Amino acid sequence: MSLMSKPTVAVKSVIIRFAGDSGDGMQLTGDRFTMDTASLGNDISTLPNFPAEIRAPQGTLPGVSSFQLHFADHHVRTAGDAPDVLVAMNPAALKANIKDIPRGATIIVDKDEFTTRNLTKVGYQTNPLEDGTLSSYKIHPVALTSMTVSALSELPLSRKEAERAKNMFALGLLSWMYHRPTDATEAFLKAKFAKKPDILEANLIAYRTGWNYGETSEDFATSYEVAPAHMPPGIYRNIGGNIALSYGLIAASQQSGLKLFLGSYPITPASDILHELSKHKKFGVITFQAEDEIAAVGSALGASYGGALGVTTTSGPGIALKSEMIGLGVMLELPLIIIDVQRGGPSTGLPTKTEQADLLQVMFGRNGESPAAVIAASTPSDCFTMAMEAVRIATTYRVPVFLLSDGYIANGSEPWMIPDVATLPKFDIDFAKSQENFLPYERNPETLARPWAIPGTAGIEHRIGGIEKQDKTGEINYEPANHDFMVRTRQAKIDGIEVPDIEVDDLTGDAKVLFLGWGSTYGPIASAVEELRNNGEKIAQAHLKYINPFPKNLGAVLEKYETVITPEMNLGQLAMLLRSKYLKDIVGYNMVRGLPFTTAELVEAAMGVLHND
Amino acid sequence: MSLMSKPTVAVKSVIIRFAGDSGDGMQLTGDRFTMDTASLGNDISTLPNFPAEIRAPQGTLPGVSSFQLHFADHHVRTAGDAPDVLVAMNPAALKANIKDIPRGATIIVDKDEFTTRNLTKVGYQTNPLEDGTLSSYKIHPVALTSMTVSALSELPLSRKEAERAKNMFALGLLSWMYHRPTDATEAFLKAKFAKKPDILEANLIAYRTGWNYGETSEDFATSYEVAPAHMPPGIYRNIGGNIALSYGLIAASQQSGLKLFLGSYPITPASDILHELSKHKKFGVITFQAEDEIAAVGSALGASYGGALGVTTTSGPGIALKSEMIGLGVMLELPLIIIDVQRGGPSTGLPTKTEQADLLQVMFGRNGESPAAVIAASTPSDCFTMAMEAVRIATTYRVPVFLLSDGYIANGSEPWMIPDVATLPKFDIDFAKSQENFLPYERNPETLARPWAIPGTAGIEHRIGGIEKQDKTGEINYEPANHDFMVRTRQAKIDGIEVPDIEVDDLTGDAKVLFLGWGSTYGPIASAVEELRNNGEKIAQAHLKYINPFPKNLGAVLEKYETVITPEMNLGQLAMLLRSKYLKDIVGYNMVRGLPFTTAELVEAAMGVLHND
Amino acid sequence: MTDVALTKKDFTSDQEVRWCPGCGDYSVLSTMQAFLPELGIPRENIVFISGIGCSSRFPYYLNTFGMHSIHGRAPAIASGLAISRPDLTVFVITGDGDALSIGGNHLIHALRRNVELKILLFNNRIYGLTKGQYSPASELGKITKSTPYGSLDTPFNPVSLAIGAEATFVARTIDSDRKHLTETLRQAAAHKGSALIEIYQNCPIFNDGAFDQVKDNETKEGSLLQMVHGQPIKSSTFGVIRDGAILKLVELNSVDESQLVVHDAHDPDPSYAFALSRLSGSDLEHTPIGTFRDVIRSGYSAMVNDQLASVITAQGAGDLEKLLHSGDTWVVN
Amino acid sequence: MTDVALTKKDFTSDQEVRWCPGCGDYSVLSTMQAFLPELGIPRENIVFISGIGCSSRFPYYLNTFGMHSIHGRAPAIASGLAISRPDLTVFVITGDGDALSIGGNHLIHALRRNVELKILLFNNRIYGLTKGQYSPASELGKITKSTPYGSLDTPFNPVSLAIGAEATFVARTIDSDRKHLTETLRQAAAHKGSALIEIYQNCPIFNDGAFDQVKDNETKEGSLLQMVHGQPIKSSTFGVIRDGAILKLVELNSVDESQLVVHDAHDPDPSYAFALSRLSGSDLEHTPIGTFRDVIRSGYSAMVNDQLASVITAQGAGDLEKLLHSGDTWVVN
Ligand SMILES: Cc1ncc(C[n+]2csc(CCOP(=O)(O)OP(=O)(O)O)c2C)c(N)n1
Ligand SMILES: Cc1ncc(C[n+]2csc(CCOP(=O)(O)OP(=O)(O)O)c2C)c(N)n1
Ligand code: SF4
Ligand code: SF4
Ligand SMILES: [Mg+2]
Ligand SMILES: [Mg+2]
Repeated sequence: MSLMSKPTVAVKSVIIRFAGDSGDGMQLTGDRFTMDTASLGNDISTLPNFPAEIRAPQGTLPGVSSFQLHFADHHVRTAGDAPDVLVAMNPAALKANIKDIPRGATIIVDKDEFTTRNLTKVGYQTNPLEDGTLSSYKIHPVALTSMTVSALSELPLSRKEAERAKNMFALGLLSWMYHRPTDATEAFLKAKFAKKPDILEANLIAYRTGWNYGETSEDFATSYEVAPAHMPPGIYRNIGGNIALSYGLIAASQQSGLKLFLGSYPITPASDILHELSKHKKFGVITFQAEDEIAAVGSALGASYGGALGVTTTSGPGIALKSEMIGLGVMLELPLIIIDVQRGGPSTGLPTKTEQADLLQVMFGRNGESPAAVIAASTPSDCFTMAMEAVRIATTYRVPVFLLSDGYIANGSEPWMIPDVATLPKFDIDFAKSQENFLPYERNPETLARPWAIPGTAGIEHRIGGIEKQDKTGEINYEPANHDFMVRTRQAKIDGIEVPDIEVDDLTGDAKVLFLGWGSTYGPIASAVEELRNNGEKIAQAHLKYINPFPKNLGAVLEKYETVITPEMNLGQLAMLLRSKYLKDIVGYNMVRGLPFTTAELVEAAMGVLHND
Repeated sequence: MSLMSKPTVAVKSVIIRFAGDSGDGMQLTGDRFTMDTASLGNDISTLPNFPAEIRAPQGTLPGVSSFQLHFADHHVRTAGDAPDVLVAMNPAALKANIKDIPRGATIIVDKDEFTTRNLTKVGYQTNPLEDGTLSSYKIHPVALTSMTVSALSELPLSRKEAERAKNMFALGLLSWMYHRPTDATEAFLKAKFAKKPDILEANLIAYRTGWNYGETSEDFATSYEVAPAHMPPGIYRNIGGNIALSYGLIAASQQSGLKLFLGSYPITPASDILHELSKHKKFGVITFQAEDEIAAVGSALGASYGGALGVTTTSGPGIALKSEMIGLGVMLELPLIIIDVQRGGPSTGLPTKTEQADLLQVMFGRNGESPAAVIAASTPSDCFTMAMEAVRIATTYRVPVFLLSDGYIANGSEPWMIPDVATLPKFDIDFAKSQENFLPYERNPETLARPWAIPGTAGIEHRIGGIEKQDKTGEINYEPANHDFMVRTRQAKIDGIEVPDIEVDDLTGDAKVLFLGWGSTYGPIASAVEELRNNGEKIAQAHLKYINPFPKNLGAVLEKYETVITPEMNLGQLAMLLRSKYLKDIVGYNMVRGLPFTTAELVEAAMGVLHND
Repeated sequence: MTDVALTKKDFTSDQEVRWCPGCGDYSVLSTMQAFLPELGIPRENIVFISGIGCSSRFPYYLNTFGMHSIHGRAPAIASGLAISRPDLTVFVITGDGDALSIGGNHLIHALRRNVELKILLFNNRIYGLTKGQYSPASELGKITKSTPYGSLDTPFNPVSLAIGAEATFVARTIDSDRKHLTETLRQAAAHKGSALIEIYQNCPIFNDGAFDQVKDNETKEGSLLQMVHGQPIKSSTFGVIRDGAILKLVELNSVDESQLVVHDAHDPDPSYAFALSRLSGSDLEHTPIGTFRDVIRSGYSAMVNDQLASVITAQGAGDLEKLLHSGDTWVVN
Repeated sequence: MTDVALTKKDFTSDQEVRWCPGCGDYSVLSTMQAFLPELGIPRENIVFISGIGCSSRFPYYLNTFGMHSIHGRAPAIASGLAISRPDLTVFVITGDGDALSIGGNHLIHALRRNVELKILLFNNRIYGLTKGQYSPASELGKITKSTPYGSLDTPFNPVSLAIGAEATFVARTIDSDRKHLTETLRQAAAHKGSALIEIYQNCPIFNDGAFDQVKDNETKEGSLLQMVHGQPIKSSTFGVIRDGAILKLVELNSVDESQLVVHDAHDPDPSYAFALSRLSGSDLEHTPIGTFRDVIRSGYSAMVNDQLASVITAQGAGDLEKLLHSGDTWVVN
């Protein structure tokens, strides 16, 4: 598969969306295309879009699953607004996605699936492949199913089994179109189906047939090339947010010498962290699937008390349930890491969709004055860094730390330059030593941390609990002045956490408008800033990764700009914190659609502000 | 008991604190004195101070229980900062309270209890009655125990039983001192001990002996008179916050025709609402002591769904547990009343002490954008009014409503002019009727309320749940635009709740400083304002009873004043909401001591602002 | 009451059913839809309350009142409804994760109180909705997404747990056996207090074949120990005899039928039903099926409402005026 | 290990004990303090974790590690500790409200998993700390602050509930019987998995005399059915015989002692222990006392740590470098 007989066009970036039924293997197809693309040195960003959490009947709109991939010869920040190519495995996939596809784009469909029955299922009165409604697209109806089946006719497979390989046909075709190398995917298939030789054979044949079809069919006249992006030298891999987060926790465990204990209860979109960590027993990682979220965080707190790195992972409804126990963590002043992979709310909400609306919950969702540290990851690979940061803060200050992620970065992926393990921060953990007259609430004067005094250490036996404690001794104390002092001390401890200053990207130094984001809005904002600058606009960008406490320079940064726009996938939660603290009128740009922002809408929003619409 | 042979002095107001061991019956003594005082027409405010929630050993400092009562010939707002009289039943009571007693005050002690053993128990090296440390007080050592016991020597009682009546001796003595009528207390005792004639006899004799002792002993030279206060005409009773709240709920149930269903789990200081409501079965009130707080609010929501007035009562830790279920209430858009009698936090905190630190929790402690109404009672009797307001809002708008109370107003009491039942608001409840094409999420255009569509109504069978719902139909819907619309609609519904404007008390109309409080700070603030004005200062006062949404005129009110001081028993939670919403620099005055503010400290705080210290 | 008898169609809502192809939930749904008319209860007086999980989508598909609540809490919500509305018939729909993991406490409390709820526990021994983690009903050693090296948790036996929690009605049935399921629903509906029905339900996606032992034609007859009140308890090959305080299995051909235990679902001592519940292990080779226990104890909602009524009878209905004026009052003129 | 043997004093903390005079918690505390030295475990390796309630103040008074956590959650916290620190001996202290009401779910899950926790359930059949509401262990009809007209909730039998939840060790003892309590603690400590000990505890303030039937000299001998492994189960007047799948009480003088059930705490079938648990009613007239069940099943923490160890043995310890580089990687120069 090397001889190229058709013309090749160089392009700078491509956005492809694979869409099909939940059973069509679109996530796998997308993943493989991503891997093959990454290894070519393109920069990439991906975004899967799962259907609602329950499997919908085949061929229906709610059953459509898709995977979008943006790759380019330059730095990309998001999976892109508007696909250049849509691969639609059935009428439902076409119908569900067509509104996002700009005129002129390429659409490849499995024409075998456009039967009257399937069309009716999704409400197409006529066949869109024939009725002219798609005339403004480059439409390629391919007999994907039948070609796959006939290519596999020699194999001892049922028709159903044969049909299953059609996603590999599609992948082969796209690989040809974009000159992707094929060996990694072939190796992947060989490993995956090592124990099922027939299925392996079927997938390989389908993959190659798809490739050959591109090469030979007259329907595909051109193939495209995307040059490698300029990326800092290093070893790269593609990584999704939940995996990066899991790796960050394992790394922190290794770098601190603390046993990693995950107490968790499954919930979308956080479950994959539990799944991932449960694989890594050889790192001494203990994963405990508790009976509920309360027990999950309770077991993590118990493990922390015993000197492990106690972590709990969940999403919004789980945070609500954990809040009383986290309050105990605040009172006990033990390290505790709470990971909230946010999803659409309120209540059960939109479990498979993304949102940023748990910020105020993690800030304030506990009784009494109950401060905790809050940090947020901004991209999939940043989850690695921020997981380590969460551990640094929790173990240094002996506090509960919330690390916010969301469905977008949890499931999205991007290339990640694998850090050199030798350069990762080391965490020195100092457990309290055996001593006389031990005071469990005597504080480190710099960090205000109390000793981490774990069972098994002779001579420092002591009792702690959720009732207000006397300064230093930790004994139960109801004195008014002591309570006031302790409330303020717990607050001061959080306020005093050292976090890096926020960096402002203000190219010319004289922008009047600042885009200030947090969490997963990083990609769309950066993308919009790039586009605005390309259009000659002056705009600065800063991204908050530390929310409680805020970076020390934040007030000065806000003051410097006439207007601060804060896009959030909520009704203005960070804006509220900023307004209250800095009395600065923040311009919110808020959408709560379960989807990340598009570059285009942020550009438009900024233009409105820049030109005073 | 009428002939007065000793001089009588008229005073304008008196503050008495009864203090003794938890077993000494100080709360009862205080209550009785309060009742007898109320019936004389004085204005009153009371404040019990319970020891920590577990019974401490007899005679120790943590075991001291006290009851403070402020009565006057004018309007009083708090139980007073500095007692004129301390009744101390033992050394522990003396030691625990002496720091609050101003020089020159009267101290009555049971000298029989000042034994070496009891003194040592609380760390007195020498007997304070003898070592001169109390020389700046008017000290009355009375042989309370022995005189009580000898007065009862004829009765067939054990010494222990006889001793128990000593609180009645003390009450009798104080009744004499302040010319309180005795018949109501005698009647009370007769009812209480109807089935125990010996105990009744003992109490009556002790009471009368105490009275006679005052009349005859040379130690007590003067008695005092406090003229009735000028209060609006009407029938009055003394009422505590938890009782007023319970009555408010029963009244709302009666006025709406809705069955009152309380789902609750015991927790200090909210349990008394459960206890009170469980007595009123004849009003058709159902009280359900659930297995935990989640089930408590869940059962209330289930009852609401069925067309009852679903209420749940708790304190801070319980709110934390209920938060996920309240989020479901937000999504289901059903009436639900959540009463939070706040106590010291975080975590278990200071269960028997007061605090206002759950405000941000009730505002934000749920996943996603999950707005609910929040209102707060300001005094014990205001709990009645605000309970009815909670019901008005919940049933009109079909939303969860938080009603905030706290330990201070829950346990404190004040005279209450009993409202004429005929003048209480009536609530017209309109359940959805049988109809075709029923749409469970079609909204009332004015209130944005959806129909309250209860089972049992033919033809409107429908399904609801915690997943995002399609506008109007209420069916599951994952559409981005629909979600954004629904999120904003739920917010708009809360924002649109009609609440009365906030009233400003600005005597001269030209004050520059506004005291803005919420909840139980009302009394101390009003008292401070009165004192400041008496000192010739200009200061305005306003009190927020509606917090989400804020009254419409609040922004204008804040703008009018140069400085707004907001005293809160937290680290500035309301201040944060105000700052964020109105971008106005609120001056917080914050103490988190588990105690209400004193008038004096608020006066001082205001003076600092008024005179720019 | 409606005049015309209702049909299955009347109980079918207009919502498209969204379970995976082959999911056992379909047949339970269809059996329920077919069974409901038999109750003779108007649709509007029937309420289905579910938690979260695949099975908890059930209420959407029934044209009655319904609430799809939050994970594990359906029994609590349903209790509030049933207590305040004794006129309604309230079903709870729950899964093995929903009922036994996060919702375990509400379940056992509803059972001990004997709240008038008909609780259908769809036991597929897996978390379906969250895509395949083990549940408290999963077998020891099970390999799932969250236990790639095998689970270490001894599962609950839902029947034993319920009986330990003072349940008055506990039964077990199978998704695909419409007849048995219908009969079980019938008995549960006739029961006056809480009724817990464990339904073995196949999840073809994440735990396919979990119940093949009791479903496959070759093995089912030999595995299912039929419990019919008044009949000896036996499968096609094994029977149940008494042995001390416990019950034991014996091969049928080794004993005379008269030695077999004759099922008494109404035995007041729950020890009997408990012993029956222990005959089955995770492997299902001997699985009692039918109603373990069905005894009479006052329903909670009935008691609550009787108590209210008796207080009102004794004291008269409450008078708000009087209440507000209770205790010491005084007049200011 | 310390060289010098520890004494009761070594296990007594400097905190003033704060229960009401006459509270049953005192004698349990003092018995525990006296018992702990016997374990031969250094103080620092013993941890007491409690919930909230009067009894949950227990840890403050022991000079070991201790945590007074939040209401109902002690078993969850203790599970995390025990699993991550198998070297520790972990006790859980809880009340009938703490363990059976709000904490019911954590309790039953800890038991089914068989986490190595020694759980002391102080059953005073009342909420002490919150001043006298009924609990899930209170008798039907009980008049309390929250049930002025009498409670309507059937109580749990904590022993039945635990056995229904797959508990491997369940015992019952009495606050005031130091000897029996000590012996029970001894057996629980020797047990390898979860051990639940129900302790009848008098609350003189809010539920005084609740256990007089089994404490008063006139009635106790006749009421307490002593369960001693290998001995016939009987009180001074009654004995236990088998009757079908259940156990029954008979007057001693009506049967020959040889007909009495000889106690077998190690019976693998929990039906036997369950049947024993049903002999007592709320009235305590016939109350089995001692260890109902004590069977061997691998402890959870042991299994978790064995699994870790075996993976490490098989695969070698994890290499972070390798992990980060796993999967497809590429090089940019
Ligand atoms: C508070 C909360 N925690 C976790 C979840 C995620 N979740 C949804 S369903 C479910 C378990 C489903 O298992 P089961 O009850 O057995 O139902 P099934 O899907 O198998 O029918 C979980 C963990 C949630 N929705 N809410
Ligand atoms: C979340 C929460 N809910 C309620 C409470 C109040 N509370 C404290 S202890 C208790 C019950 C105590 O009863 P029990 O467990 O039987 O212990 P006892 O005091 O009788 O020893 C309750 C309801 C609390 N502290 N936290
Ligand atoms: S995942 Fe399993 S239980 Fe859920 S719908 Fe699919 S087959 Fe049914
Ligand atoms: S209230 Fe009861 S249980 Fe609590 S300390 Fe007092 S006597 Fe003991
Ligand atoms: Mg399941
Ligand atoms: Mg108790």
